[in-house]
Amino acid sequence: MNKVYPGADEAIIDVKDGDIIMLGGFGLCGIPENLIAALVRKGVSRLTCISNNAGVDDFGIGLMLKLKQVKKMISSYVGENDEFERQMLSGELEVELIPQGTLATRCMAAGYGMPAIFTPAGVGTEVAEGKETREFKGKEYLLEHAFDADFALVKAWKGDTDGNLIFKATARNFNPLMAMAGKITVAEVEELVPAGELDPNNIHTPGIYVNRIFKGTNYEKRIEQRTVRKSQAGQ
Amino acid sequence: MNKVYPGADEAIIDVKDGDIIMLGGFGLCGIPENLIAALVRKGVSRLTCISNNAGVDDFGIGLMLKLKQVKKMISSYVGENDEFERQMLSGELEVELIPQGTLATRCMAAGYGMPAIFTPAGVGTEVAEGKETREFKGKEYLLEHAFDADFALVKAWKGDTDGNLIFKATARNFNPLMAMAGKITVAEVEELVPAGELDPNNIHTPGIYVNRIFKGTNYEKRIEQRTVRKSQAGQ
Amino acid sequence: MSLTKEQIAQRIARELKDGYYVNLGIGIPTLVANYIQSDIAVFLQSENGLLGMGPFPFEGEEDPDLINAGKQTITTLPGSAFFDSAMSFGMIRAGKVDLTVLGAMEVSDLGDIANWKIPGKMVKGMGGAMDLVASAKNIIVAMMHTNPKGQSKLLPRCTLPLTGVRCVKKIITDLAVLDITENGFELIERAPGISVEEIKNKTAGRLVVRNEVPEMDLT
Amino acid sequence: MSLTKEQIAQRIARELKDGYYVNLGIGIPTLVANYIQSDIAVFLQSENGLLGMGPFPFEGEEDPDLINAGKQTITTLPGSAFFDSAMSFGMIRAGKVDLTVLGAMEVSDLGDIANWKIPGKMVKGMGGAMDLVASAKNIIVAMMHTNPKGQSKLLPRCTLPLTGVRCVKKIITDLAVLDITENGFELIERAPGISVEEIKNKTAGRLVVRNEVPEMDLT
Repeated sequence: MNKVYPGADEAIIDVKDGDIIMLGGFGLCGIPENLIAALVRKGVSRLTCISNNAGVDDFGIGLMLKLKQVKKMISSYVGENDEFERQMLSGELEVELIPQGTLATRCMAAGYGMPAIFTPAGVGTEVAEGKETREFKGKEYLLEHAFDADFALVKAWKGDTDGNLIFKATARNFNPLMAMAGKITVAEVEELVPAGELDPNNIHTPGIYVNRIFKGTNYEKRIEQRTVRKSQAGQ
Repeated sequence: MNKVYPGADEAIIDVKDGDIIMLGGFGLCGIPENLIAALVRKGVSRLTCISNNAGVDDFGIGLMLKLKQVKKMISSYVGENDEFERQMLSGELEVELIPQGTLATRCMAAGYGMPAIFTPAGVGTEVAEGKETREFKGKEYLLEHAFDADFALVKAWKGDTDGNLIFKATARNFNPLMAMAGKITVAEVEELVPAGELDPNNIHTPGIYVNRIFKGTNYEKRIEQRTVRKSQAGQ
Repeated sequence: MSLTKEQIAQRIARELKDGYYVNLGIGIPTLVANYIQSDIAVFLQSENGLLGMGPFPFEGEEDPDLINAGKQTITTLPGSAFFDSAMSFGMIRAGKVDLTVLGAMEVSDLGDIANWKIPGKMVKGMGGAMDLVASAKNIIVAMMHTNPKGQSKLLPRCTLPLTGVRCVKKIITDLAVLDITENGFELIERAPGISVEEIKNKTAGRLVVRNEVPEMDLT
Repeated sequence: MSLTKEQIAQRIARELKDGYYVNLGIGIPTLVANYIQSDIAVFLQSENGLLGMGPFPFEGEEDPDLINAGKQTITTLPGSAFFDSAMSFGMIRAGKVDLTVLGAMEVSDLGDIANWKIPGKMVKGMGGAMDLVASAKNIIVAMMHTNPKGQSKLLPRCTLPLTGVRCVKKIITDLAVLDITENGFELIERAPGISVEEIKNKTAGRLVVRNEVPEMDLT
C-alpha cells in the first residue's frame, strides 16, 4: 500500500471533466495551492467546485475561473472576485450560495455517513425555498443533504506516509471536513514525514480518510487583508 | 469569570435528584473518577445516567448502582457488572440499550446544535421499534434525537483555566462529545495549567463548552482486562 | 450629534459581560474589540475556527495561516483554541456563543434582518451570517440609522432578501439604541444631542417611545 | 477435523488485503491480528477511538488509558491516530472501514445476524455491533458452526433478537467457509477432513453446494 505521490499532477491524474470537487480553505488561507495549479495545468473543465470561497482574480480558484474550468460554484461567500461576479451575472457560471455552517456540516455529514442533517440556518429566507422543513422543540430546521464529491483536495501543515494530517491555526477551517468527504481525498502537505513521527494524540484527520498525499512546494500563502498594529516600538 | 473549582464536591454542588447526567469514559478508561466519588458522597438519587458502560461492581458507575442512586441507565454495553444485571432483571433499574455509534452521535448532535441525526444502526432490529425511519439513496435510516442532559461529567488529561481540554489516547472516547453536550459541563483533569500553556492547535475540547474545571486527585485508573505479551526478553 | 462608527462600537462594548463568548461580524462590529472593558474577560469567536482572537499582529509578524472571518491577519490570546468549521458552527448552533454582533442593510420591527444580497446588484453571499442569526441567543445589530440616501434602515418589513427571521434583539445605530419588542422598535437611548423627534423621523418601522429617553453614556 | 479457534482466525486472515482498514470484534476475530501476512499493511480500527492498533503491551508496560474495544490493554503501531467515538463511528458509517469481522450467536441464510441478546437470560448490550453491521461494506462472521448443544447456528431465520439485517457477506466456522448468496449459504471451502455431508447435516438454513468443494488451505 502506498499513498505517497510524487506531486500534484500525478495525484489528480484521474480527475475528469464534469467532476464534483471539494477544495479546502477559507479565503486564501489553507487552500491547496499545488492542487489548484495542477487542475489549471490539466485543463479539466465543467467542474462543480465546492469551496467556501472562490479565490481572488489571480489566485486560488480564481485561476480556474479565469480559464472557465468551473461550471458551478457551491460557496458561502464570493465577494472577493471580479471575474467571478462577471461570469455569474452573465450566466456563464452557475452559483449556489449556502450558509457557511451548512456547507461545513454537509461535508462533515458525508464523512460521518449521515445522509442528511437539520440546521436552522436559512429558515424563512430564500435559502429555504423548495427545502423540507421540520420543527423540533418549537424551532424550525431545514433538512440539508450530505455532499457527494468525486474528489476532495485539501492542504495540511504536516502529514505522514499513512495519510494522517495535522493542520495549522485557522488554515484548518474546511480542510479536515472535506478530507473526510471525498470519494477520493488528496492531501498536499508542507511537511511529509514517515508514519510514526506524528503524535497520534494530535492528528486532526486520521489516514483512513486520505487516499493520496504529497509534499507541496513553493507555497505562496497570499494574504488577503494584511492588517497590522504599528511596530512594537510604538506601543 | 472563574471556571476553576477547588474540587469535585464543589463542582457538582447543584446536581439534584432526578437529573440527567452524562458520564464520559469507555469501560473504566477515561471515567471521571473524582466526580463519580462526589456523586456517591452527595447521595443524589433517581439519576438518569448516559454512559457507554455502567462500570464494574465496585468501581465507576457501579459504585452509584450499589447505592441505588441510578433510576435509569442509557448505555450501549453493560456486560461487566453483576449488581447491574440483578437490578435490571428485578426491574429496580430501568435500562435503555442503544448502539454505541448512536450514543456517540446523539451526544455530538447536542453539542453541535443538531436536534436529530440519521443512522442506519439498528434498522430492522428491536432498537428501531417505535422509531421513525427514512430512506436515503435506497438505504434505510433511523431518526435519532440529540440528548438533553443537565450535566456532563468528563475526565481529561490536561486542561487550562479557560476550560480547554486535551485527552490522552483512548481515554478520549466519549469525553469530548459529552463535554459539548451538557447544559453544564464539569471537567476533571489530571493536570490543570494556566490559560496559554496548551498549544491551541492541539485542543480537543475548546473551553466554550466547559463550565467548570478542577484538578482531580488519586486516580486509580483501574484496568479491566490486563492483557500482556511475555516480557521483552522472551521475544 | 450622531455617533461615529467608533462610538457605535464603544456603546456596543457595554453590552459585553464577564465570561461572554462573542462573535463580531465584519465592519463596525469588528471595532467593538477595541473597547472591551479591561476588567472583564471576553472571548472572541471567529467562525473560521478560533476562540480567543487577539488584536492585529505587529508589522512583520503576520501569519497567513492565522486570519479572522474577515480574512484579516490577527493574533491569538492565551487560552485560545483552533477547530474546524463544523465545530465552529456547531458551537454557534448549540447556543454556546453568548452574543453575536453584526451589520445589516435593513432590520424590520419584527427583528428580521437583511444583510447578504441586493438582487441584481450585489451577491457576495451570506457567509456565516445565516447560521449566526438562526442560532445566537442574543443578536445585536450595529449599523447606521439611515442609508447613504438618507432612507431609514429600520423598516416595518425588510425589502431585501432576508438573512434571518425574528432574530435581532437590539439595534445600536449612530442615533439610538433600540430593543426589538412585540410592539416594534423600542427606543432605549438617544445619541448625545439627538432628539426623539429626529429618531422618529428616521425610523420607518413602528417606534415605541416611553417617557424620558436618556442619552447614551459614552464616558 | 474441525478447526480450532486459532485456525478459524488464521483462515480469516487470508481475507485481508494490503491497505485494508479492519475492525475486529471480540473473541475469535481478535485472534485474526496474530495471523496477518507480513507482506501486507493492514490497519486495525478499534471503535473506542484508535486506528493502528498494535499487539498487547509487554508486561509492566500496560497503559490504562490505552485499551481496545474489548477493554484489553494494547499498544499502537507507527502511523496510529486517536479520535473520539463520534468520529470512530463516523468513519464506520461512511464505509471507510473495509472489513469487519465479528462473532455471532446465529446467522440466517439471508445474512441476518444475531449476537447481542438472549431474552430473559443475557442482555449485555449491542455495543458497537449494530453500527458496524449496518455500515460495513464487507462483514465476515467468525463462529463455531454449532452451539454447545450441537445445534446449527446457520439458520433459515434467526430466533434471537437481530443485530442487523441482510448484512453478513461471509461466514467462516470451524467446519466451513460459506458465502451468503441469494440462494442461501453457499459452501466455498471445507475444513480439512470434514465432509460436505457433515456440513449439510449441521447447517439448518438453505445450503448451496456446487461441484467440488475444496479443502481450506491453512499452510
